[in-house]
Amino acid sequence: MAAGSETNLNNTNAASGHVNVLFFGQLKERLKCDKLTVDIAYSLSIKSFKHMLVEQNPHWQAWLEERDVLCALNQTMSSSDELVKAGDELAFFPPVTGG
Amino acid sequence: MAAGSETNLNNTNAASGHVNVLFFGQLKERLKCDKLTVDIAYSLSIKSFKHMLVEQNPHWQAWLEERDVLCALNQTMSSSDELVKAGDELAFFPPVTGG
Amino acid sequence: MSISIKVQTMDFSVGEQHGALCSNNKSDGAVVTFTGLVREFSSGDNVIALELEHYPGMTEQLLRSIAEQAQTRWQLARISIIHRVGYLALGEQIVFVGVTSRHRQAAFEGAQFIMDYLKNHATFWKKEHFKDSSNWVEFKQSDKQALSKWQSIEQDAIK
Amino acid sequence: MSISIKVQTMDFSVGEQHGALCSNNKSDGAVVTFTGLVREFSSGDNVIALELEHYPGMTEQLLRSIAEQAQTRWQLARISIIHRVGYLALGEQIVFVGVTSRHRQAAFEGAQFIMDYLKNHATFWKKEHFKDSSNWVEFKQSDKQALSKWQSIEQDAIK
Repeated sequence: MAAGSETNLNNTNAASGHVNVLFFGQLKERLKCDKLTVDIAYSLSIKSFKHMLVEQNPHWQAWLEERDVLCALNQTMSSSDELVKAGDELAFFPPVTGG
Repeated sequence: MAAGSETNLNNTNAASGHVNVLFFGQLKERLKCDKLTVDIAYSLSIKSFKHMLVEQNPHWQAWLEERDVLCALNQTMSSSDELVKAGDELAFFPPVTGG
Repeated sequence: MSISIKVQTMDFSVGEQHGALCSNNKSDGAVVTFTGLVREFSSGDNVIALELEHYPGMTEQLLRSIAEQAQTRWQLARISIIHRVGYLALGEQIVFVGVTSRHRQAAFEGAQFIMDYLKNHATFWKKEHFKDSSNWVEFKQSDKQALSKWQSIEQDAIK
Repeated sequence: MSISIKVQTMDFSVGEQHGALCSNNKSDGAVVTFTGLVREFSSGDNVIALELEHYPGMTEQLLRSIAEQAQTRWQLARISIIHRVGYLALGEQIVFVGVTSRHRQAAFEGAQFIMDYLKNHATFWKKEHFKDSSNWVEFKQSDKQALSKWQSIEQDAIK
């Protein structure tokens, strides 16, 4: 994992490449991380992607997998079954509280 | 009937005296009258009062008795059964259209 | 709790009214305003102006009573109602209702309730002026229907 | 039909926003605004400030989509949404929603719909600062319930 690069929303369709991961709100604070870049060799579900993040950062589990974390793939709300591909932007955050 | 005097909302309880009558909106325009003072010798219902006005001004009948005219006695919406006494303020007007 | 009622020929500034509703008000999180304007089309023809008259004394009492009813039903700390009378050109402001509350739903419902009751009960009469004619506006049944929402809620509350 | 969406740190003037909604607008008779303010009491303690963050890019898209949904359901000629982010002191303005319509019911419902959807879907997160502590605001079930009103109307329309 490297420091986050500029966001790239274009899906390049390359089998391997990087995914920009963003965290917001309380989640960002708990993980002590606002963004990171993850290299992937193949597409995988958001659920598997999360699991991969937790394997690399075991102390994230309590926040990423066990709490009510929402997810947006390329700035669209997404379920954990959807596929993450190289070039995607993936964001995790708690329920929204604006207004 | 004389030109209207200053409004007096105090009911003097005198058996005889004058009633201030007001007209608003389209009714005022149709009757060509915005206010007048009517002397009464005894209390009478709004319905009878209206009838008395029509007897004195027969051309008012189409507007006062046959249309959807509302009535306020001493600035409170009133039904035609209520009693008009000397010193009262009595207003007739069409349904309201503000806002 | 404060209520401000004004019937006037003068125009008003929504910015100023809004400022007054918010100033020194740390407990309310929600402000809702309604402004009614003279609009071009009514029943077909092009309106060029409105003329508004009212029943001085009775109108102010009625508006205050409507505001008090709204404060009884919702937690509305501040209510401001301004209604203009006289000759109003196309595009001019006619009426302002502004309310503050802790919560947005109360503020929205309170403001709408006040407008619905004002339309049905406040002693104003409106005449529309067209290019070559004018006529008194007729009472709208849709305004009467708008009240039924608040009355059925009332009945639900009694059950 | 116009939609203006702004997410900004700067404060805004409700008077100016209202003026823009009304200017050169002869067909709309109704303007409804909602303003959300930082209020003192939340869950007991005295709030001294809020801190708001958002998801740049996604937030603006979501707000536009909410405004477009509102325009599909009601005849809302103009919609303006402003949401501030950053550090906001007690009493400051957080959010503004202003809509115009020919009729008041559409304006009231449209503005309320936008606020209800904004509260549930727009990607903002709020932290409350107290004298000696701070904490992230929890999502409110009452905001989720506020949506059900619009969804049941939708189902009624489909029947």
